Amino acid sequence: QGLEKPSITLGGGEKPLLYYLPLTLAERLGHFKEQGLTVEVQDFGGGAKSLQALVGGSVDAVTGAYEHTIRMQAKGQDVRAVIDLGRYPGVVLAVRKDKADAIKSVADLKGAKIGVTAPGSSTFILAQYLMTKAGLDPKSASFIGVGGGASAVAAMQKGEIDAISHLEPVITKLESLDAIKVLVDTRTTKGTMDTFGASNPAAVLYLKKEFIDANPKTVQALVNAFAKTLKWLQSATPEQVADAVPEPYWLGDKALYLKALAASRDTYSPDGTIDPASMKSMLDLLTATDPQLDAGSIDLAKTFDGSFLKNASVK
Amino acid sequence: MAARREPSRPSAEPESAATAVRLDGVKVSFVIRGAAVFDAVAPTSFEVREGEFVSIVGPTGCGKSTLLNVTAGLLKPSAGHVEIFGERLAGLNRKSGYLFQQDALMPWKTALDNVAIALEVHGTPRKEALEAARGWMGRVGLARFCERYAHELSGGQRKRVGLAQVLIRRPRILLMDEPFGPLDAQTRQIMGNLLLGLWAEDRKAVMFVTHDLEEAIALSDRVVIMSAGPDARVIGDHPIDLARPRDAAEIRLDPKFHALHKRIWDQLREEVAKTYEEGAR
Amino acid sequence: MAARREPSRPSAEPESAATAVRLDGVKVSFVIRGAAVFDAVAPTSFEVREGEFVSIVGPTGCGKSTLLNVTAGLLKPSAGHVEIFGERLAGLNRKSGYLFQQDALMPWKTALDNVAIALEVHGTPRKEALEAARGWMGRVGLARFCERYAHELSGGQRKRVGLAQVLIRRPRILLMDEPFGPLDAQTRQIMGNLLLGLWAEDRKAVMFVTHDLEEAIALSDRVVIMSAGPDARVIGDHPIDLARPRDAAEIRLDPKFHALHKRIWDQLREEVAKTYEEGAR
Amino acid sequence: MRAASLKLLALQVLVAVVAIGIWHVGSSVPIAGKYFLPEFFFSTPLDVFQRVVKLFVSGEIWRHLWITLTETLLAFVIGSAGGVAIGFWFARQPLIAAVFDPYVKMVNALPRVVLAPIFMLWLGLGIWSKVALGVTLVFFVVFFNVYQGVKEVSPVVLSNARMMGMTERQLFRHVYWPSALSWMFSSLHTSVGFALVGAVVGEYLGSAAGLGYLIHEAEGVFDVTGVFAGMFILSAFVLVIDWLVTLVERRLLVWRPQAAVGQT
Amino acid sequence: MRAASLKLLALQVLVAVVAIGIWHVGSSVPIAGKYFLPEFFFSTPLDVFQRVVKLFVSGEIWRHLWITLTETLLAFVIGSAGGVAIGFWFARQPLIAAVFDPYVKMVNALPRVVLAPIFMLWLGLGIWSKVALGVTLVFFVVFFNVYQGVKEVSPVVLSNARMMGMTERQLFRHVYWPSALSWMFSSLHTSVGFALVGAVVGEYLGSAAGLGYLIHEAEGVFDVTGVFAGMFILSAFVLVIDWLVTLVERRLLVWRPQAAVGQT
Ligand SMILES: Nc1ncnc2c1ncn2[C@@H]1O[C@H](COP(=O)(O)OP(=O)(O)OP(=O)(O)O)[C@@H](O)[C@H]1O
Ligand SMILES: Nc1ncnc2c1ncn2[C@@H]1O[C@H](COP(=O)(O)OP(=O)(O)OP(=O)(O)O)[C@@H](O)[C@H]1O
Ligand SMILES: [Mg+2]
Ligand SMILES: [Mg+2]
Repeated sequence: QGLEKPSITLGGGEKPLLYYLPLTLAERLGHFKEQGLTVEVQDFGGGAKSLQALVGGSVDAVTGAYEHTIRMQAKGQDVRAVIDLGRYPGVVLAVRKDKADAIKSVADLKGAKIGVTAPGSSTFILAQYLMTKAGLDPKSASFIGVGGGASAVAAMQKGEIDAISHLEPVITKLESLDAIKVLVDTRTTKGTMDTFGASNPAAVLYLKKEFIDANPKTVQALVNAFAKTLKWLQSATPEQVADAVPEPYWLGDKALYLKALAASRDTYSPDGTIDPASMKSMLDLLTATDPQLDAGSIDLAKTFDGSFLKNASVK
Repeated sequence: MAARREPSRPSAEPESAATAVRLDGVKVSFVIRGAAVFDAVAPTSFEVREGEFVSIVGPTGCGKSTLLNVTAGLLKPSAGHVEIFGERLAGLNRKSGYLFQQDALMPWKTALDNVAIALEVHGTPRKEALEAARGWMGRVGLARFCERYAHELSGGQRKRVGLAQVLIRRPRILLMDEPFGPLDAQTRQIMGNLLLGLWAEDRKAVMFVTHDLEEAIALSDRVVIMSAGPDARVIGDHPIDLARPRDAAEIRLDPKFHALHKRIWDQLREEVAKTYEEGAR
Repeated sequence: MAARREPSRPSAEPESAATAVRLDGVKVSFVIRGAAVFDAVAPTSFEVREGEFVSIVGPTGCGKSTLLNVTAGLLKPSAGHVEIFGERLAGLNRKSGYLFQQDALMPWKTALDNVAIALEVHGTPRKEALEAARGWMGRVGLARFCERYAHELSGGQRKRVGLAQVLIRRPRILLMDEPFGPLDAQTRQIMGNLLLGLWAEDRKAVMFVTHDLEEAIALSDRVVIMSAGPDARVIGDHPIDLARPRDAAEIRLDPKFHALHKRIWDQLREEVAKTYEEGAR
Repeated sequence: MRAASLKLLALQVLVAVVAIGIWHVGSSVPIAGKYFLPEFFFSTPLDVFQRVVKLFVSGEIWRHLWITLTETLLAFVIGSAGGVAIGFWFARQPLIAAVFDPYVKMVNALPRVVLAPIFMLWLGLGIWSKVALGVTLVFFVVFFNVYQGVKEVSPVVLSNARMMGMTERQLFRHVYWPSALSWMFSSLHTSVGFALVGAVVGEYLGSAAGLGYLIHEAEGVFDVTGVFAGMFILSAFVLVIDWLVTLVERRLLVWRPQAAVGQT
Repeated sequence: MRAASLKLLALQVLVAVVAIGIWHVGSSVPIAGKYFLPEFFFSTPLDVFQRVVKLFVSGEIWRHLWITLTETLLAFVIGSAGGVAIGFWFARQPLIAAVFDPYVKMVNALPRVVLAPIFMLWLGLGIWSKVALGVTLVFFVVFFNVYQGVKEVSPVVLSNARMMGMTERQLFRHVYWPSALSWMFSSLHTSVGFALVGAVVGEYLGSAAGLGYLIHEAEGVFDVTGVFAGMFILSAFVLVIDWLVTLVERRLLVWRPQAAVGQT
């Protein structure tokens, strides 16, 4: 029905990660095609790189962290989320099994070596936030970038780090190896509420304001597709999900994958909206960990554009 | 090679021909790795007229190659200057061909290509250049060695390829540094006659360095003797008034030849003895 | 250098001395880039006895250097074999010193170090080696050039450093390829006498390649003439029965010297003419 | 010749067999209770082999291979052409070389991973940003070698050529170029590998296809077998390019004396 | 001499000024409505300069610099020592060289980014895994050059040395080594940069400190100024190492004829 730009390029981090599951599903279930969209997904080394690609103009839309929209506002870039995909960060803070006795809560992390995916990333920020909340100076622990995938597992197995702040599937893998004890789990509603007192949007679909203004129909089609995916996800069983994604995503072990799916089930947003409380909780998180960010200058209303979601064909 | 016009100096000198090469107070000092200075050649002046064949002899290490390098424009003198056909030399001396004392063939070209390139450089089409080069390879006795690379030739063969490479261009000034060194006596004479024949055709100016005094006398119009270095000077300048055309072998039987030889040799011997003593000190 | 024991061959030959070098049917063919074969040296046999000074002369490119390379063990003959003091040579000939036709100094060492290293290699302490090297630099007339690198020396000076480098080791067999080529006549004689003096002391076996027939006669016990290549052979073997000790300069005045010279020269001339014709064909 | 090259092949196969043997044992036989090469990190040779076969049989690999090949070749060609050109230019213009010397070295020290976003900004997401990454690796290796190679030209040969009357262009063609060739080829052997590394890293950091993409995708889901299969294909593939370089090298360097080393 | 080097310095400064000028204009003056070097990707020279000053003034940088320096130097030293040793060994053992040749080239083609997890597994998160990454870059550059350098030894000089009775060890010390030196130094100039790149990429992929960590952290929060400040410090710093290499080179290569090129 006359899309301005029927074929678009969409950036993502590492697609096989559960964080990006809605994207994979939307693609695999044909929801984009239904909307008359041809979507080419570009895989970048990390969320930051996809954002850079968006700003640079090489991709049209990104599935990435909601916090990016806030940071970009501070940098004078108008980037807006149009639909929420993951309402909880999905980050887990855990300690090594043999340290579990010494480190019982976040407050004991003083002097610990904490593995994060990368310095500056969401896992890094969350760990710092938790420490600040517990009354610790984040500088009192050392943060080590351990990367994603196998190197993170290796770092924990080799005892190079005492604690880890990481995402799926590393956490499930480590749990299945019985290597860690979870302290804070933001994959679940309870964990997130305990931590932030509200939900804390993670993965969203965001685009440049100019693009939204110039291509409203295209954006609407995108939102429609994702909204349908979210709805499907609410009712699908883990088996159905597993069958819908490409086999290589199964971590070489379907049981492990199902376990990880089940654990992250709650993180996927049921409706795609972001309420002001969640926005605030994200801003708090950022200002708590990045003193350079000036909370006063941020207009949270400009980070999320819910109008497309309201018009979405699927509710 | 345009005709030179320079008002201040008449193009025909009293002695019938123009000066092809003039060294004017040329002094060469080498700085040894930024420290000591070695005065190889003391201020030296001499001339080679157009069409003149001058040999330079002198004890080993006296500065013969150095003087040729200066004349070729490859080495800047520490003092004095060089004039080529009356023009002050700055940069390379493009009017001369230089046969180096060391091997200087391009190892990545065959012998034939090494000779042909000397023409190609000046615009001769490749086919023609190869044709001419083949002729020259024959003249220096190497027709069968055209396709060899330098490392597949004997020392004497390499030298002869070098000779062909220089002669094929027919430069107006020829600088030759021991061109016949690694050749046997007979080949030397054949090559000497080749050179003389060529020279007779268009009367180049030749500066010819050799250790073989007989050869020097047999070929030249003048033999210049240099003293032992350091601070080498020209200490003798002997005109050779033997009749032309000459045959490099037969001329040695001439009694005049012997007289000349004896006279020059006596002077030379003294010089060499001096070098040796200096060096051993 | 242990005394050789080999029962099948008596260590003292009828002719008073043992054989130092024996080439037995040595043939050398070069394969030119995997294609054509060039037969440089036809099967050749000859001997150099201990204490014998043999000169090899022949037209340029006939295979003199090639024969020395074979004797040194640097080149494997295509047929035949080499015996050194009765032992069949496999690999390098470690009993001989070789002065190459080309420059072979290590450019990264000073002249003095180049000479000293020849002793150091065999275990002489550095200080002692330098001492000895200094002496030798003096003997070849280069005492003042000890600290120079190769590119800072003249052609003749480099050759003399090479000479000192070979002689300082006092090898039992000396292979010399045109050692006095780039030297003036007088220096040649001085070096010739140096070599003769040394040779007289401990009677090495010497294989001496030169283009100067007078020099060959003046220095040697035997002059071997090679024919023009390809398929070069030994075509003459002239014993030189001039009295010893000799002076390289004075001996040339001996009437016997002239007779020898004429005889050998006539044979040689013919050969050279042949090479030249062959090559030009 | 025949027998010698058979023997060589046999030895090469032997090395491969030993290496795979160690890998197999390390990943499947515990030594003192620990795996020397845990399967989780190293997979097993058999699995990798099966995966490689599967990739080829399913035909999935061809598209990726083709993209990576294109990127590698472009990076190699552009990088070495640039390195050769600038190397020669600098060697012939000592002042320019001296002026730019520190900057060239500074640029060479920039981590390519950090440059990737900038290349994407300028060159987009297509193959060109990957090519650019490869070029930045190849260029410097070739550049430094060509620069040095030109300076190593024999002074006598050079003087002779200049006396012959060669112009700067002719000197380049007949003297500098052939003389620097062995330096250049030495650097090309290194840079073939680097061109591929550049392309793959580029894909790894952002792309939708190519071997680097495959490897990256496999890495995120602990599919070591996939990672190793990708790396194996990658390196098999560089051998082919290197072999082509060697062919050209042999052709261009016929004039060299053979077996200068180790000849007895 | 004095005047010449002053002029050189002036020209070098000029180049820097021009480059910074372009950067400044590109990032702050829109051309046809678009910034040629958008601030989001390139920051501005002034900001970067201020950040560098701040990093040094606050003293925060020293610890990171020290770690990266250690890693770089270790990678450089180990990589080049290995490259030299194996390069010589291969050059002297043609059979071994022929057998391992394809494997060396295969390994050279492995993307280092992919190897990082394996190095971390073996060597931990400390400096050694970064050193290993640097070594894999440095080694190959040096190796290929030394290998070729040994083969380029003048055959006459070699024969002469062998006739002198040199043992293999002595040949190495007096002939191969000095002869391969200029090849080696050429590769060292490239590999100084690569050692640093290896260290930084290693830090980038997993570490607790170092310049790479700083850059990565800055990148994570879109702090381009921080990224550029890090890169600037990095490359300033490689100049210092390279300068040291050049000093050694000058010392070891005194024997070379000066100004073989461009001499008139
Ligand atoms: N680059 C240099 N640095 C220092 N000294 C040099 C250099 N080149 C030549 N010399 C010295 O200058 C003197 C003259 O050298 P030159 O090569 O001109 O001698 P020559 O007369 O050609 O000797 P030969 O007959 O042995 O070739 C020699 O003593 C030599 O040592
Ligand atoms: N590597 C090689 N490949 C092919 N042919 C060669 C090779 N080396 C030498 N030759 C040929 O073998 C013949 C003998 O060469 P050699 O160097 O022994 O001559 P020579 O007697 O020493 O000559 P000169 O007096 O000129 O030094 C020559 O014709 C030469 O062209
Ligand atoms: Mg000379
Ligand atoms: Mg010879």
